[in-house]
Amino acid sequence: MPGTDSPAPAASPDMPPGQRHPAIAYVAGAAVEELPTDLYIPPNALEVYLEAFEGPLDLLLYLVKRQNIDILEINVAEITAQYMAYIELMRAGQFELAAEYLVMAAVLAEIKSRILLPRPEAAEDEEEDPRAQLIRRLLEYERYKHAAENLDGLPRLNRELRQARAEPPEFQRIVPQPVVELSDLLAALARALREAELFEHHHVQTEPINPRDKMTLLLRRLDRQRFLPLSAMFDPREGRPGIVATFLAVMELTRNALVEITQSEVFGPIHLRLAEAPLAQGGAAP
Amino acid sequence: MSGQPLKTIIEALLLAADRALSLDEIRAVFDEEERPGRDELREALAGLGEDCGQRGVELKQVASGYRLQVRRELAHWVNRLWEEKPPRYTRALLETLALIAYRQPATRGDIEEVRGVAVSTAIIRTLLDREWIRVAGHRDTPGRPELFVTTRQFLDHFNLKSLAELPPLDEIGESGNGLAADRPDETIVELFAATAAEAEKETEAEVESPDGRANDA
Amino acid sequence: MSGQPLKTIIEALLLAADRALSLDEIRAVFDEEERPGRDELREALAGLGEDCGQRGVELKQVASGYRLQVRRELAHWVNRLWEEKPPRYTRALLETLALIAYRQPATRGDIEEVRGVAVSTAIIRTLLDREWIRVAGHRDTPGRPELFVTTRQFLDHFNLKSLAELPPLDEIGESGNGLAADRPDETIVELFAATAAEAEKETEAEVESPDGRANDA
Repeated sequence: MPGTDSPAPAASPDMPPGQRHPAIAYVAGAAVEELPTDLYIPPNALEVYLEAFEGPLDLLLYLVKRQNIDILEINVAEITAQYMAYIELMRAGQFELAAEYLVMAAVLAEIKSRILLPRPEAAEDEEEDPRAQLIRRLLEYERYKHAAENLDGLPRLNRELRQARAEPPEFQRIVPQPVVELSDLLAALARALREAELFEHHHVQTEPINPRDKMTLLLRRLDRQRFLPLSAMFDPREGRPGIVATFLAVMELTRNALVEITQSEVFGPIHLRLAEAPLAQGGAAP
Repeated sequence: MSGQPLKTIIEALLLAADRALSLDEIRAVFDEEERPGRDELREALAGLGEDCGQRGVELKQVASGYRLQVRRELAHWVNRLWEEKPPRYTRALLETLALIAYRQPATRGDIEEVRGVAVSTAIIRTLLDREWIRVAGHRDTPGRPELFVTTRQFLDHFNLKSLAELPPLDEIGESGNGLAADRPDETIVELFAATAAEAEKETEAEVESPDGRANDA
Repeated sequence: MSGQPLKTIIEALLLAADRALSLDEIRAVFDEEERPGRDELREALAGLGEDCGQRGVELKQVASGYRLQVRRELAHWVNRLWEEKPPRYTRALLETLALIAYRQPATRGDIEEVRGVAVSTAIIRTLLDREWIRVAGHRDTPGRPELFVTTRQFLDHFNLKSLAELPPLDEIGESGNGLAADRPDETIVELFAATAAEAEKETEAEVESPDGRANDA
């Protein structure tokens, strides 16, 4: 198996000294004489215990570290057995939490099975060591686990550091006056004049426009379209008298609660619509 | 845990606390075995107060204890931190102002005729408050409407020496529109400049202009 | 209105503001005719920083500008002023934050891939609420997942001037198998710092900031 030729790590510090039992297992060439005692967790404590882990990778990392072996030398069989023991215990309790752990167990089992299967020499080079991917993930996770610890170690506002502040002097509210540029003023004038011009140019003599007729017309349009911008009500060809008449008509309809005026935002377009329940008032029927 | 001068610890406490701290509150943060006596503390506070000499803050004893506060002499700059953004004038206000500037003297009716909508009282109020326009008299027509003209403050704000410096109308807007390309009628302007100067002298007696400049265009 | 040393004014501003101030925010409080240049200001700030030497506070430059803060050596005493302990964050939150900080822009999927567990919505919510992260856009993959980046507030809170000041990531594996220890990719970081600055300006434009000034460090 690749990787087994690296130097054997020191024996687990968890192992009680002086006790010499026949080895029950060999991990990376070193004899393990006793099951690490920290691996057994009473089932009722497991739920709490697992919550201390940030996920299956975290647990796996813990198990690997507990064995005190180089992460690059994971004995997948050993680890899988330990891992499965955890899952076994967990299944009784929290299945939801178990899901991600089960996926990892499946990954471990797959790796284990692939290691057990004899492989032709030729395939060795092409196929990646089945453990490599797992090891990469573990290493990657470990990096960010450390990064999180480092982040937590940074001095932080309201923990090690406090914003220094002193009582400010008596506050006087200063509201500056709006600043207007001459160009703003000229633009406004140009706009006003342009709009005025629109009126002036169509100074055609028309029949006097009757607000009553306008009201009928407006209601008919609103009945058809329900919701119209106010601007659509004005007909520039009618000039100012027409606009005034339309405006009066809108006001009259609103006063009679036949039409509602809405504006969704300040300076936004103004819309008209038929009132929800038009009152049966004379002359309003389309 | 010690090794920090008492004065330094006190300074840190006062700058972190955001309120005045009493002697007892200060003493309470020390472990029992290093807790300073009240006299020792007062001495350290006096030392801190002296240190502040050239600094932006001063130590002040108020009813509830001691606090560090920004010196009053620095209020000018500090208050600027909270200065509000200048509000913006509405399009309607600017149009009204522009029409008064070019058509003065103008009544509300004159402005409404061009803009096609009523001129709100709020706009006229704002322009009067800002001292950009003033009432120069009343037109001799029914209702005797007020005649508005612009003021010297208006010219100052727009950095103009006189109304004659306003760009001629035909240069305004892309549509060299049909309205007579004119500057405000010079004779009327002069007429009003004369009465305006007088009126403004009166105004100055009442309302000190913000920058105190009193020169004539 | 002058006659106060620049250093003193700056100290007063930083202590009154109760937050970090950018160079431009500091400059904005001066009247135009006495407004210091950026270099002059930096020099005065350096002087202020030196003055702090023996004092309870230090001058620190963080992402949004300069601030005066109580030295961490004094936290032992200062924290006693508050009953409640400073908040502790869970490992899950810190790991999520670390992944976003070092890998930004990162999606939930990116984080889950490394951590091997689902990222809880509560954690993302907390980080967004604290304004330590924000959504910078969407990745152009199925589902268009949100791309998270860290904010200036995150840097401020963790006492950092820029992402480049984050502690470097570990070498991958003790046996150093190829992957170089790296900080977050600087180009990406810069790119996002730029868009972040813009986005923050936009936010300021939409939500009128209380002081109304767009600040740049």
